[in-house]
Amino acid sequence: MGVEPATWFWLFLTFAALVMISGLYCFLVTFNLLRMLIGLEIIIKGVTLLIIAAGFLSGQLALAQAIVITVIVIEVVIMVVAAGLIINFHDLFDSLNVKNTRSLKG
Amino acid sequence: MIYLFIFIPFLALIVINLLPQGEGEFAGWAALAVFSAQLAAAALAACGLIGLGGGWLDQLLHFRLLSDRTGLLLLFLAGLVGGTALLSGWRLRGASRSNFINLLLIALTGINGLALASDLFSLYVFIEVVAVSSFVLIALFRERSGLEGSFKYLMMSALASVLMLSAVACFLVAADGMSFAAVRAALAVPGNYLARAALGLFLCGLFIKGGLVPFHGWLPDAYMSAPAPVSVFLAGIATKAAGLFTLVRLVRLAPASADLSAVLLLVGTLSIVVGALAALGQRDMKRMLAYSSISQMGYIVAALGTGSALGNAAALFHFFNHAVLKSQLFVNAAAVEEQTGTRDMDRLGGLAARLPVTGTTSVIAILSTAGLPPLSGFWSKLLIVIALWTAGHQFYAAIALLASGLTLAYFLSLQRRVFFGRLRPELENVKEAGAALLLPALGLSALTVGVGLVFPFILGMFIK
Amino acid sequence: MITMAILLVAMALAALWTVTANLYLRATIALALTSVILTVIMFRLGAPTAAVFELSVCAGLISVIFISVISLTHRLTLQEFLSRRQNRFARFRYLPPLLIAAALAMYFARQPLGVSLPWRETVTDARSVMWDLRRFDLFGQVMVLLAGVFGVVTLFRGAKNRDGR
Amino acid sequence: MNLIFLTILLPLAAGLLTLAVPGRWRGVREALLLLATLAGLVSALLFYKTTLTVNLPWVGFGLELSFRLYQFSAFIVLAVAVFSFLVALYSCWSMAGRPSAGQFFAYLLLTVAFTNGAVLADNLILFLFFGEALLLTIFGMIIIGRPGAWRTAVKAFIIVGAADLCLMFGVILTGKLAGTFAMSQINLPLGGPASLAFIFMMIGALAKSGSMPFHTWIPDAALDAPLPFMALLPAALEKLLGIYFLARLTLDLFQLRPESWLSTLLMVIGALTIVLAVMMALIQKDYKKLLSYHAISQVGYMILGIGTAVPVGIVGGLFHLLNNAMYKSCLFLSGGSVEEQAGTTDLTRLGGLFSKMPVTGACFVVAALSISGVPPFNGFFSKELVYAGALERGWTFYAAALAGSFLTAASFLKLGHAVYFGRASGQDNPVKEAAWPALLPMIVIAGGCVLFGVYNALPLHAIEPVLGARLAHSFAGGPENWWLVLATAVVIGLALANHFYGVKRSGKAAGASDHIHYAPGLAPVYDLAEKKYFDPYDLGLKLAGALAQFLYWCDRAIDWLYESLAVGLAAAFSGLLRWCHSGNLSNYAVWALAGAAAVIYYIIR
Repeated sequence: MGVEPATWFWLFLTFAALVMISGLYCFLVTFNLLRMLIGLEIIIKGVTLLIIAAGFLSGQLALAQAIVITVIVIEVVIMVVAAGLIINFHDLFDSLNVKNTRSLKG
Repeated sequence: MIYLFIFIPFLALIVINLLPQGEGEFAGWAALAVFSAQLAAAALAACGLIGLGGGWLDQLLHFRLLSDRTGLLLLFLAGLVGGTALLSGWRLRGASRSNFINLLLIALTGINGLALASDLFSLYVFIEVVAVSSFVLIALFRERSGLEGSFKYLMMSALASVLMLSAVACFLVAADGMSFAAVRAALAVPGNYLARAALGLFLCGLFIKGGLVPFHGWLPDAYMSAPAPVSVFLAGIATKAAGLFTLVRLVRLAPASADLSAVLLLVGTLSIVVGALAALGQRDMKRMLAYSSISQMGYIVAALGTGSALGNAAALFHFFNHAVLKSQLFVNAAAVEEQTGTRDMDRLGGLAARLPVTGTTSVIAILSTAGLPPLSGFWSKLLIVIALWTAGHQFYAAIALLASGLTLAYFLSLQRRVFFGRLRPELENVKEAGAALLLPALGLSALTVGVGLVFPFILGMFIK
Repeated sequence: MITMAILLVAMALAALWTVTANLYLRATIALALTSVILTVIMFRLGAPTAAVFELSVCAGLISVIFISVISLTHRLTLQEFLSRRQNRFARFRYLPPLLIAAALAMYFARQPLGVSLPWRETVTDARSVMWDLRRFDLFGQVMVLLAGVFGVVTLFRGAKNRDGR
Repeated sequence: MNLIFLTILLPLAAGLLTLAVPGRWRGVREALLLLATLAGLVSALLFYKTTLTVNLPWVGFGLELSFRLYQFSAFIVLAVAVFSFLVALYSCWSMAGRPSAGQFFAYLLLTVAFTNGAVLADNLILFLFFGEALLLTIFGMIIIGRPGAWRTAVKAFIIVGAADLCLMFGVILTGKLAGTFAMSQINLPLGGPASLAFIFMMIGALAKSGSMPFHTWIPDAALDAPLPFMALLPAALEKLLGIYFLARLTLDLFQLRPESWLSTLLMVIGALTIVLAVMMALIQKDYKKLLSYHAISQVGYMILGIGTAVPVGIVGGLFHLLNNAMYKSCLFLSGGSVEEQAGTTDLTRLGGLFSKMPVTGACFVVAALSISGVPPFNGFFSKELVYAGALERGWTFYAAALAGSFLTAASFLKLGHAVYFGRASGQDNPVKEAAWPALLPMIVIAGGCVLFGVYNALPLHAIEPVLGARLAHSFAGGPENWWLVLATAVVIGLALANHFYGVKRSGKAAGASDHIHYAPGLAPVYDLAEKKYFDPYDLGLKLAGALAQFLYWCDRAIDWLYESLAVGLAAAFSGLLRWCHSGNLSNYAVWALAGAAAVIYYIIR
C-alpha cells in the first residue's frame, strides 16, 4: 500500500479516538447501568482497533494479535462480572437507574 | 524455585476445589499453609538463605520471570496480608467461605505474577487478575453497599485498563516490544514523544488503580463497602500491589526527568493533603481509614518523585509500613464492627476497657503512622522528608511534614472516639474479639515494633 | 487505503449508532455490528487470529451476555421513563469539556511523533508468539478466567439464596 | 561490645524483659529494675572520666550510628544514672500493689535508655530518634495514671509531638546547611537559614525541657500521672536532656554570640518563664501542682543563663540544671510520701506533719531552702552565677530573675508552713513516717544539696571544661560580686516578711499568698489563668470570654492562628471535600480523565 506511514497512523488514531470518545460520552452521561456498560464496551473496541493498528504500523502484528486476544478474554470476564452486578442491582431495586449507586458518599 | 510462587497458590486452588469439601475447614487450613509458606519463602529468599534461580521448571516453562528484592518485598507482604485477611475471614460460613478462600488464592496468584513479571503487558494482565477477583470479593455478600462499591471500582478500573491499553498501543509503535528492557531503551531516546505519552497514559492508569487524587473517587466507596476481611486484603495489599508497586516498576524504567518527577510530586502531595483533610471529617471508621490510605499512598508517590536512591528506598519502606499498618487498622476495625455491630464512630467510645488488645494494638499502629520512634513509621516518614529535602523540593518536604500533623489529628480523633473516653451504656456487654482477629493484630504490632528497632540494619534490603 | 477509510467510517458510525440507540436490543445489535466491522478491519490488516477471536467472542459471546441481561432485567418503570424525559438534555452536560479535550488532542497531535515508523517486516505467526513469548500472559488469562468463574458462582446464585452474610 | 552500647542496651533489654515478666512475680520485676539502674550507675561512674567515640556505618546517606562520650555527655549520663536509680528505688515503694506497676517500670527503664541514647548521640538523626522516642514513654506513663488520664496524655502528645516536628525540620535544615549530620563536625555561624534552623531546633529543646509556651501539659500531668513520673521526667530527665541539647546548640552546633538577637530571644523566653510560671505556682493550693509550676519556672533560670552566651551565665545555667534536678526530684518525692501517708495533697487539709514525718520534713526543708536560694545550699550558688550573667546583659533580666526568686521563696514558705508546720486542720488521722526505700532517695538527694553547696568546686570543676577555651577562670568557691548576694538576702528577707503578713491577714498558712492572689488587678488575671484561658490547648474546647479574647490576642496570637484558624480551615476544607464526593460515578470518572489529560500534557510538553 503506497501511502505514507504517518498518514496511516493519523487515520487510525483519529477513528479510534472517535470511537472511544463516543463510548466515553455514553459512559459519562447515561442514567442506565446497562448503557454504561455498552459505552465501556465501545471504548474497548476503540482501544482494540488502536492496538491492531499499532501492530500493523510497527510490523509487530503477531505481538499485537497476542495482546488483542488476551485483552478480549479479559474484556469478556469483566463484562460477565459487571453483568452479574447489574442483575443483582436489578434484583434489589427493580430498576437499573444509576442513581441507585449513589448511597456511598461524603 | 521462583515458579513455585505462582504455581503453589494455583495448585492449592485446584486441590481445594477437587477434594470433597466436608466441613470446609480443610480449605481454610490449606490456604493458610499457602500464605505462611509464601511468607517464609520470601523472607528466606530476601535474606539470601534460599536461591531463586534455575531449576527444571525454568527449562520447561521459560516464563522470563524477574526476581529482585523489590519483587520479594511484594511477595512477602502478599503472604503476610493475605494470611491476615484469611484469618479475619475465618468466621465466614457456607458458600461465602469457599468463594472467599478461592478468590483470595486467585488474587494471591495475581499479586505474585505482578511481582515477577518482566514485561509491561504481563504486568497489565496480572493487574486485571487482582482487579477481577477484587470486584467479586467486594460484592461477596451481595448487599447494597458492596454491590455499589464493586460497581464503581469495576467501572473506574475499566477506564484505567483503557488508559493502560492505549499506552500499550503507543509502546508497540514507539518501542521494540513490551519487555521492560525494550521500554527502557525507548524511553531513553530523547525526543521520543510517543513513548513519553505512553508513559503518561500508563502512569494515569496506575494512578486510577492505586487511587491517587484526583483519580481516587472509587477508593473510599470500595474500601468502606467491602466485607471486613476483604477490606483488610484490599487496603493492605491488593490495590497497593496493582497501583503502587507497578508504579515503582514503571518509574524505574523511565530516565530521571524533571517533568515526570514534577507529576509524581504534585499527585503525591495532592493525595497527602486531600486524603488527610477528607479523613478529618469522617464518621465511619472504615471510610476514615480509606481516606488515610489515600494520604499515605501520597507519601509513597511523592518519595518516588524525588528519583533519588534514598527516595526509592523510602518509598519502598513506606510501602511496607503502610501495608502492615493499614491491614492492622482494618483488622482492628473488623474487630470493633464484629463486637459492637457498628462502625459509626459517634456511636462508639471507651472501648479500650472492653477490647484491651484491639485498643492497644490500634494505639501502636496509630503512633507508628504518626511517626514515633522506635516504631517503624518514624523511619519512613523521616526518610521521605529527608529525601524530598535533599532532592531540592523543600516546599513539598514542608507540606509532607505539616500534613503529618493532620495525620496525627485524624488518628487521635479516631482513637479518642472509638477507644478512649466514657463507655456507652449500650456497649457494656461488649467482649474482646476472637483469636482469629487478635492473633494477626498482635503479630502485625510486633512487626511494627520489631522492624522499627532493627530498621537501619535491614534498610539495605530496600535499596537494591 | 480507500477501502480501509470506508471501513473505519463505518465502524465509527456503528459506534455512534450504538450509543444513540433508544432500545437496548438495538444498541446490542449495533455493538455486534461494530465488532463485525472491526473484525473485517483486522482481517484486512493481516491479523486473522485476533479477528476470529473478536468475531466469536465479542460479536458473539458478549452480545449473548447483554441480551440475557436485558431479558432478565428489561422493564422500564414509569418513574424511570419520566426521569429520562426530564433529563433529556442532561446527557449533553459533558459535551463541552469533551469537545475541548478533543480539540486539544487534535492540536497536540500535530506535533512530531518522535519515532520513525519502521515498517519492520518481522511478522511471525501469532500462535508461536503467543506460545513462545507470551506464555506468562496465557497463565494470567487462565487466572482471569478462573476469577470470572468464581464471579459467576458468587454473583449469579439467584435472588433466593441471597444470604446476607 | 562497646561500653556506650551497654548504657543504652542494658536498660532497653531490662525494660522489655520487665514487660514480659508476669504480674505475679513482683519481686522479680523490682529486682530487675533496681539491678538495671544500679548497673547503669556503676557503669556511668566507671567511664566518667573517659572519652570514647563510636562510628559505625548505618543507614547510609549521611546517617551514621555514631556516639560520643566526652566530658559533657558523661556528666549528664552520670546524673541520669543517679536520678534514675533513686527514682527506681522510690517507685518500688510507691508503685507497690498498683496494677500498672509493671508497665511503669518498663517505661522507666526505656526512658533511661532513650535519654542515654539521646545524650550520647553524635548524629543529629540519631538524637532525633532517641529524643522523639521519649514521647512514647511520656504518653505511656501518663496514660497508666488515674482513669481519664488519656486526656492529659493526648495533650502532652500533641504539644511535644508538634515541637518534635519542628525539631525534625530544624535537624534536616541543619544537615542540609552543614552538609553533614555529625554533631561534632557542625559549627555554623548564625544568620539567614541558619537562624531559622537554630530557632526550630531551639523550639525542640525548649519543649523537651518544658519551658513556657510548651509547658501546659505538665501541671495536668502532676494530677493525672503516677507520682514518680513527675520526679523522673519533668523534674529531672527531661530537663537534663533538653537543657543539654540547648547548651550543645549554643555552644558547638551554632556560634551564638552575646550580641545576637537570638541570644536576647532566649533570655526573654527564660525571664518570662521564670516570672509567669512562678506567679502561677504561688497561688496553687495543691502540693503537686505547686511543685509542677516550679518545675517550669526553674527551667527559666537555665534558659536565661545559657541564653546570656557569656561564660558565667552558661556555667550558672548548667550548674542550676544539676541543682534543680536534685532539689526538684527531692521535693516531688516528699510530695509523693505525703500523699501516700496522709492521703491528700490539698494544702488546706494538711498541717503539722513535721513532727509525724520528721525525716521527710527535714529533707523538704533542705530542698526548699535550696530552691529559694538560701546560702550555703547549692541553689544559692547557681542562682548567683545566673544573676551575674544576666546582669552582664542588662538589668531588666536581672530584675526579672530576682522577682522570680522573691516569689519562689514566698511560695515555699507558704508550702512548708502549710504542710509541715502549723496545725492540722482536717481530721486527725494517725500519719506515720514513710518506709526506708522512700526515705533513702530523699536523704541522699538532700545530702547532695548540702554537699554541692558547701563544696561547689566538685560539680563546677566537672561543668567548666564544657566551655573549653572560652572559660577565663574558675567560678568555684564563693560568689564574686557581694552586692548581688546582698540583693538576694534582701529579697529573701522581703519574702519572709510578706509571708508573715499574708498569714496574719488570711489567718492560715495555706492562705499566705491570698493577698497577692486577690490583689486588685491581679485577681481577674489569675482567675482566667486558673480556668485555663491561657492554656492554648483547652482554649479551643471552651468558649472564651471577652477579656480572655483580649489577653489572648496580646499573648497568643500565634496559638490562635493554630487553634481556631487552622482547625476551622481544616473543617471547612473537609466539608468541601465531602461535598465533592457526591457518590456520582461520572464525576469521579471526569476527575480521573481531567487528571489524565493534565498529566499527559505535562509529560509530553
